Amino acid sequence: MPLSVSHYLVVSAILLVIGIFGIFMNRKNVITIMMSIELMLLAVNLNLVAFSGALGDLTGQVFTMFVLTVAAAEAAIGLAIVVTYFRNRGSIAVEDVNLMKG
Amino acid sequence: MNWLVALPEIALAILAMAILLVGAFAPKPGAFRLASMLSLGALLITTGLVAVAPQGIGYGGLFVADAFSRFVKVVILASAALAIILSLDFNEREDEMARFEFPVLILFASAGMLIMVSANNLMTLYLGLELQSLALYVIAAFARDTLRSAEAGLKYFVLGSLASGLLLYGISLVYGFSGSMDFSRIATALLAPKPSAGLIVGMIFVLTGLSFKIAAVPFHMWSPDVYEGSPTSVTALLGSAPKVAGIALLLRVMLVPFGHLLPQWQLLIEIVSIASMVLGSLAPIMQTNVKRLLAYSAIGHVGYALMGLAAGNANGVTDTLVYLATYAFMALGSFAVIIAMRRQGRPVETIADLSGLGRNDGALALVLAVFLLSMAGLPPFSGFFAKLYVFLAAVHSGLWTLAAFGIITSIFGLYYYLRIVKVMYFDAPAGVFDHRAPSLSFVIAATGIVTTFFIVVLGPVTAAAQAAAQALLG
Amino acid sequence: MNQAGFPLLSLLTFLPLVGCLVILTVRGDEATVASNARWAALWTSLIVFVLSLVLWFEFDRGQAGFQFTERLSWLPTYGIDYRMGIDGISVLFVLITTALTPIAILSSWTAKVRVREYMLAFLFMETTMIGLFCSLDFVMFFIFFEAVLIPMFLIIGVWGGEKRLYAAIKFFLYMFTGSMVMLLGILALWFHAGTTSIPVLLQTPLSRDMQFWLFLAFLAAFAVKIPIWPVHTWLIDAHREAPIAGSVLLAGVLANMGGYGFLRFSVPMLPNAAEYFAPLMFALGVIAIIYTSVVALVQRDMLKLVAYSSVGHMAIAVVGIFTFTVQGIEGSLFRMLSHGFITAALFLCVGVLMDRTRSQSMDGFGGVVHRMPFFALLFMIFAMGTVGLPGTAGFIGEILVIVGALKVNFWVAFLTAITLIISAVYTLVWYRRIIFGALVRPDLKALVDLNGREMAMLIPLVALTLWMGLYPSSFSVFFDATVGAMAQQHVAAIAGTTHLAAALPMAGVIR
Amino acid sequence: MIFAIAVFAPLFGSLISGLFGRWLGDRGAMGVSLLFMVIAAAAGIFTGGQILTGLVPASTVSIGDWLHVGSFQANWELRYDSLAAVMVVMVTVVSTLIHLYSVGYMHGDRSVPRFFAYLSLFTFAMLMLVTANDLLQLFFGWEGVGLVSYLLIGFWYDKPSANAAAIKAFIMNRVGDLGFALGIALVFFLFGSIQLDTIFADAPLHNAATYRLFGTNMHAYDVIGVLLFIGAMGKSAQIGLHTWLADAMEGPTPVSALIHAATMVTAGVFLMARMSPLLEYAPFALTVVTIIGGTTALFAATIGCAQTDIKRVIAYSTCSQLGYMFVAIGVGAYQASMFHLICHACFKALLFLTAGSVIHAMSGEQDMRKMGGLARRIPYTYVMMWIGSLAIAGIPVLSGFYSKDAILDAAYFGRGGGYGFICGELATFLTAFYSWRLIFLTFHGPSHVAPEVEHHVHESPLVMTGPLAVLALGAIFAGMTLRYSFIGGGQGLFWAGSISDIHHPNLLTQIEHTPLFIELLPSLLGLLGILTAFVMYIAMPGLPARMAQMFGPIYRLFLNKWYFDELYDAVFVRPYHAVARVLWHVGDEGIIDGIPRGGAALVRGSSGGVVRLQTGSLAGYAFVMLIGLVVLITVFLIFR
Amino acid sequence: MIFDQIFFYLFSAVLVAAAVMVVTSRNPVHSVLFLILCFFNAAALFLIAGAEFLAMILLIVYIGAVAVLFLFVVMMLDIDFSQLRAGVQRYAPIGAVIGVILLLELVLVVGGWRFSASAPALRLNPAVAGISNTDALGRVLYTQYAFLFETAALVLMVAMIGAIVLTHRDRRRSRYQNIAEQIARQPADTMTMLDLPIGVGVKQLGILRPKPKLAALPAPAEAPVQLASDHRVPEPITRVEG
Repeated sequence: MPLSVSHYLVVSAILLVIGIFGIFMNRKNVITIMMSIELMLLAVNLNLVAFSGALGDLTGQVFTMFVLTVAAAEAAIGLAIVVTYFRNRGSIAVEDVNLMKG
Repeated sequence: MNWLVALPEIALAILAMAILLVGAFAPKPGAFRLASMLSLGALLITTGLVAVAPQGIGYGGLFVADAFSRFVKVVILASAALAIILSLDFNEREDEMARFEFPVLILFASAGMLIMVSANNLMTLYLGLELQSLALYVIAAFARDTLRSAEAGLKYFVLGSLASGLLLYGISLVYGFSGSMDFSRIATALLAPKPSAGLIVGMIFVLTGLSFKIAAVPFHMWSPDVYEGSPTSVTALLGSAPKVAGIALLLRVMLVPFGHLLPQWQLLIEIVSIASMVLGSLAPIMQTNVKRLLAYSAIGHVGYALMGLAAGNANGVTDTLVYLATYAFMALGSFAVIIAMRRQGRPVETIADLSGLGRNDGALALVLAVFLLSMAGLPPFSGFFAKLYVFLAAVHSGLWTLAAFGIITSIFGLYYYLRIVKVMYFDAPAGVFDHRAPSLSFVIAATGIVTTFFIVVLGPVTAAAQAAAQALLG
Repeated sequence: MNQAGFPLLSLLTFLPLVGCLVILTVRGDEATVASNARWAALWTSLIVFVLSLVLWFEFDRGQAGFQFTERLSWLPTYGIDYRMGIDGISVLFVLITTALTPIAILSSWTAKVRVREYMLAFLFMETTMIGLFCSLDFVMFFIFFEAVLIPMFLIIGVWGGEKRLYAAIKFFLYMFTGSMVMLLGILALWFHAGTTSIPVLLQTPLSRDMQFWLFLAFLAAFAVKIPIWPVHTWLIDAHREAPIAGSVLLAGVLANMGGYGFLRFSVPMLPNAAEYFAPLMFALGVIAIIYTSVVALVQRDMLKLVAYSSVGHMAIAVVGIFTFTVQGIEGSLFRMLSHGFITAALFLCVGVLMDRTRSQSMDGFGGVVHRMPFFALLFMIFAMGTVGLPGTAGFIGEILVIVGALKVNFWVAFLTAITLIISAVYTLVWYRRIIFGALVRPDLKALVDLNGREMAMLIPLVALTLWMGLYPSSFSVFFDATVGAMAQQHVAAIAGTTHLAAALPMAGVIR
Repeated sequence: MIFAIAVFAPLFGSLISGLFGRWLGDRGAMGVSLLFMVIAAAAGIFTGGQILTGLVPASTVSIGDWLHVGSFQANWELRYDSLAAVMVVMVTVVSTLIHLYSVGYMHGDRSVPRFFAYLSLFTFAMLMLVTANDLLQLFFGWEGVGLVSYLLIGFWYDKPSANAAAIKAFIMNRVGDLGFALGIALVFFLFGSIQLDTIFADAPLHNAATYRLFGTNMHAYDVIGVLLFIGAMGKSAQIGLHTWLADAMEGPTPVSALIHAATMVTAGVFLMARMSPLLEYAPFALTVVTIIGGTTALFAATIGCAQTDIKRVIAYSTCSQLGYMFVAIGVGAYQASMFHLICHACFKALLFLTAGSVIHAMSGEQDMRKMGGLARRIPYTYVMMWIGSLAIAGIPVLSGFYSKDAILDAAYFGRGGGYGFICGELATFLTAFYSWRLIFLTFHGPSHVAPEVEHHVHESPLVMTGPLAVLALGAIFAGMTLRYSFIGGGQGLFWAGSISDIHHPNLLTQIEHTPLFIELLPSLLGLLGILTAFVMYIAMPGLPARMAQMFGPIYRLFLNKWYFDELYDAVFVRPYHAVARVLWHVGDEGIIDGIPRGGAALVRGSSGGVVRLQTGSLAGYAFVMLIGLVVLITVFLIFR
Repeated sequence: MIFDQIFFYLFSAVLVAAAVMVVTSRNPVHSVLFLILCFFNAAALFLIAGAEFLAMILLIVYIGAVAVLFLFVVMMLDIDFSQLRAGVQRYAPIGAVIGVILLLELVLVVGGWRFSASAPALRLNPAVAGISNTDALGRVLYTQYAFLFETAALVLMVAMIGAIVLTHRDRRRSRYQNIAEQIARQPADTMTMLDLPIGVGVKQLGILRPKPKLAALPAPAEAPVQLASDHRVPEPITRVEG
């Protein structure tokens, strides 16, 4: 079986689903959730790169650049928020983040 | 290269950075106020530029400025300006809030929104969206020493990132299956007799991501918590400008690149719209916190606004735009009233705190009543016309179910709006609120006047919205 | 331009708002504000009334079309314009509104709490009420139709009785539900015709299916407004809790809005559906007539009793409308108008008693005539009006509706005519309990007869009651032409679709 | 014009004494009312004389517009023909006499002006009724007399029983009015007009018309006839709708005389006579009229035999006499009916006023068992009572003899009159019986008068006795003087077409040739009745009690008025209240309010459910988003 | 090329396994390390797909900065690992089902990818033969995508501001002197003169501290509105005369 773009797509789909799982099944801490998000973004990048290669179009790779940039910014802000939260709450356990509900 | 089309965005970004510098070097106590004032000026300038900047497609098709984006931008900028005015007094009274970064972040967020609504490419869309979102994540958590604000920021961020991830995944699929990220090229690709499933699934992912940003059911879960937890001046912003931008973006994305897929996504939008309306009419009934109640009600309003999108034609776009314009002011106004709810220096935000407001502060109660009744869709207030329009759009497109749900949920909605009116006017007074700052009174009065006398400008606004819709759909 | 030479209807509609502005500018201590607000409101409403008399004199009575029309472009692409105009059906409703508002304001003269806001509410309401009857655009109509809820809601909720909140919210929710459904219908019409101009819509043919749904949509709003059984309970609570002046307008004008809606929209625009649903309307109307009149008998609360009677009376109007005969429709117009001031007057009478005794329960009442003979006389005239005694306004409507109904079906006429009996039952029993009998309650011994203000409220209504009873032609000339044209149009429209008419259980004369 | 004066003078009298009575004072109000009544009577007699003697042709006096709705047109117009003239004369004259009588009778009452206002207003309403030129105006007068009778019966509003009676009268009348109103509607449906002239003129045209009712096609005129007759039954207290009449005796006695003898109750008869051109085409309706009339005549008479209240006896006698009149109508002898109506007006007014005089003498006592032996104390009254009773019993040469005879003869000859004839003859016997029972109990035998009343017993003043004398003259001579004009050879000229007898043209001629036995039978029965009464109450005073014991059930049946009140109470009144409560509490408060209440609870419940989903948990929120995504994709994959 | 396939499967397998470990390992530090492993493998996959520049970026920038930032924060927050709850949410089974459905749907859909017929015409930046990947990217990034490039810069700017706003604090805890303030201080700011009757205890007069007027006094310019426990406002001295 020759290596096709579908291979990448399937791997990236698996990665995406793992990432999503990591977000909603996780009971541990918020940072793990953020890592799951990184996994999702990785899946996206994999997709984009694969498509870019398959289509022979650079746009995908350019976009991957931007995605990486934004992901970095996102990580920075996310971690800053987590730090802020931790300072207030003294915990970053996922289940403790439920002051507001209803 | 027609770089002038993005003049307002460029100007806004540069001004924002300039203000950042000014703020950093200005003496501490007055920095916030100074930065805010300058930000208002920046927004004013940007609004002027929006009006005069040339229209057209620029940056190799990445960016488009047209009547549609102009209409939405004006609303966004006005909302942002009002939000900054609202924050003037509020932030100074709250701990740690009166920092000059606040207005600057709002400017950046606004810039992001402007880019969003001018996006003509999925990449522009994403970057604009992220610029907006990241700034908003930060200001949601701006009151960093309060747990509620931090939690709001955290929730907003985590779920927002998830949504961004889904959006991105969708973009990647769309790119892969169509071969381009350019809106018009995608549209061309979709002319093919049978669009591939991957493209449509990609579109659904995109839809999901954008639905999150506008808090449409079932991607709304963050919004009540974030609205409640954020400082109210932030909530006011969250409830107005980003919603407008998000829905406008959704309009453009669904109708321009995916316009040919209308039969495919109409049902989905209907589902989302109905679910939003239903939730927005049911959930607030049990709320005690006004901010939270308004958050739920905002979800409902998104549902109504989406009716216009579901219609999928120029009429629908017009009607949605009018809806957005009216809603932004109602929402800002009602949050302004909540900001005015302050006793002995502490903000209060339960419905019970409004009790007897009609007697203590007739004007405030009157204006809030106007907002609530307007949101409920009662003439002669602006909300009525907005609802009328979107219902009409739905009916025009034969979406009777949608219109019927709109009607039913309006009725439920009235119930909880009335409950607040009841509390304000008929319950025993619960104590006088602190004196309001003039800036706050200004916002309340301005939004109140717009909401009450919208009927007067209905004609011109409708005409502008129609022009915008024409521009969008060609 | 219209007969008046200036935009009279707009002036009538928005003049009360000017009064509002005047009241808003009043400054001073509470007593001054209250007094000034009262006088300003009274004068405003009187000026509006005097101005509205132009309609009485200038209205071209022989003409069936719309008159005094005004038109301004508003939302041209949506087919919505600012259009005002009246025809034979609406002109008298405008007049009764302008006539009742000063009376309502007079009747709330003794209000103590937040007088300024109270008066504002009345004037705002006058604007919406007049606007509603003058609108020739469906959207404008709807705006006024809805906007009237706000002042009424406040009037009930702020100045009402003990359970005012429940009543106010119930009122609002019922009304709103109905009108939202109607909104759907309006949208459909709009979609279909591309305009909301009522004169145009009246000429727009609609398919039978469309008519069917539209009828139901309009029914939802108008039935609640009128109100028709079984959506009448809000009215009972509203009347029970509303201040008297609120009840006066509720009964005198708001209820008429529903009937006006039927006459303006349901019947002429949807002839086939109206014909199709006529049996349903008859059934509901007849049930309402009998049901509410029966229930009225056992009420101990005077306001509730009048409220129930009001429902019964309006149901007669409903029956009349759906006979589609000249007699039936004119009868229901008479019924609505007379109900407007007779029921209003009965509320005022109850109000007079409540002012003096602070009680709205009949228990222990009796022998009022000993102390208030003149009041008893006026009250008797109104009671007889509500009973439908010939010579009073109430009779004209009743007999015409019966005549019209008999053309359609004997049993409808028969069951409608039962109102002759049962309305007499509760009215007379009530009258006896309050006015006649021995004076038992000690607090009643100090009653004094009507004062000047109360006379000024009631005597015009007495005059109207008798005038309309003895010389109804002076009223019917206004709508004769319009109703005649409407009935003819209906017949013509139905003739096109005979298969529908054949389905009707007609009891007819075969010659 | 003068005719209009006759009609409207009482109205002015009423308004003046009613509205300005406070300033006029009792005497002023009396004077004004009386003055206007005299004017009315004079005008009535004058114009009546003109029209009845044929000096002036029948015409109408137009007053103004009333109601114009399409072809449904009613004007304020006075119809000025023989039938109307007869009634106008009778009403104005009797009413004037009663006004006069009331001056004495009501002397010292608390609200005299109001009383006279009512009395005059009543007269006006009655006059409007009889002079109506269209059915709606007739209905106006019809309801007007109903209203005023309500006011007059409840005149003493402190008395609960008076109030109850007043309401009962009004409601019962309204039941009849329901029929009348429907009748008007049907007439309009059929003729396209409610003008009497049009109806009468077109009556032959629509004879074939049928009206679908109860699943069959009925003769439309019959339906109309029956409906109008239902109206007449209410007004004229025919069986079924009669119960109000006896209770109406709660009002002051002059009221009883005016309303329940001379005028209001005869409105039904008048209506039937007025509609004769139509009824002539409605044989079935006429049969119904006969049957109801005959039944009432007998039925009311039986009740009259057992009553103890002096006025109630007379009231039931009125009821019974009205039955006679309807029998006459039913067989087509409208003229005879009108004849009896006039005669009856005289002697029944006389009887009532006499009874009033007795009551006056007895300081308000009405129970005959507490009277007795009054003949010597109030001889004048006693004589008057005799005259009245002789007249009602149909003793020859008095007016009742002629009129009742005419009716019974007509029933004997008329189509379908057999039942009426039998009932009428039996009732004749009973009439005489109860009349003399009354006389004997009141004026003869030992006195049962309460001691404290005893020394007050006195003859009434002249203002009261004067009218009695006039009425007595009428009771004696009306029959013989009017017979020729009303039913005799002069009737054709007299009625001048205002009464139609197309289908019974020869009936009145036939009456002239009645067999002797039939001719004399009523008088004989009357004498027998008197004799029986004599035997029972004078000769063998113990007999009534024994008979009452022997025929217990029947006696109780009569005494309790055939249990009609109880029946109505059980069938209508109490269920009505019960249904009202059920509808109120179960219907309105339970079901109708319950549905929205339940809906609200449901909404609130679902709101709680929705809110419970909002757990506050980040992971949960993400999960919901995921579900949303999967749902959307699945929906797309399934429905695309 | 069989090598491509072998390496693809190898790296993919490690990638997926590491990803699973990222979300399942109890210790966040381990998670971060597995994340880094993920990135390495992904970079390898990028290479296989021909995106050399991006692979390098991923390695250098992403792992070097972002992943390390994660690690840094994890360590900084000083999380008590024993407190961390392992395991999964209550709705795990149904969650798993839904996740699997999503996966199946995605696989179903993406598996059907084929080269869109219209795609070649739609390409914005067709890969040019003979130019290295890095070169090609560089040619478009600063020209065609300059606008987006600047926007991305704005995003980073916001991230920077945001991070500072949220976490940076003035060293308020250290005490420092404000000489100007000290000089400008007036007796009236801190003292009230009371005229008290003789022989009455201050307790009865109710003027014992805490003085109710304290809150109403003008706060010193630099003092935060809310009184921090460690930031002491000089207590006013009450002089009692007589």
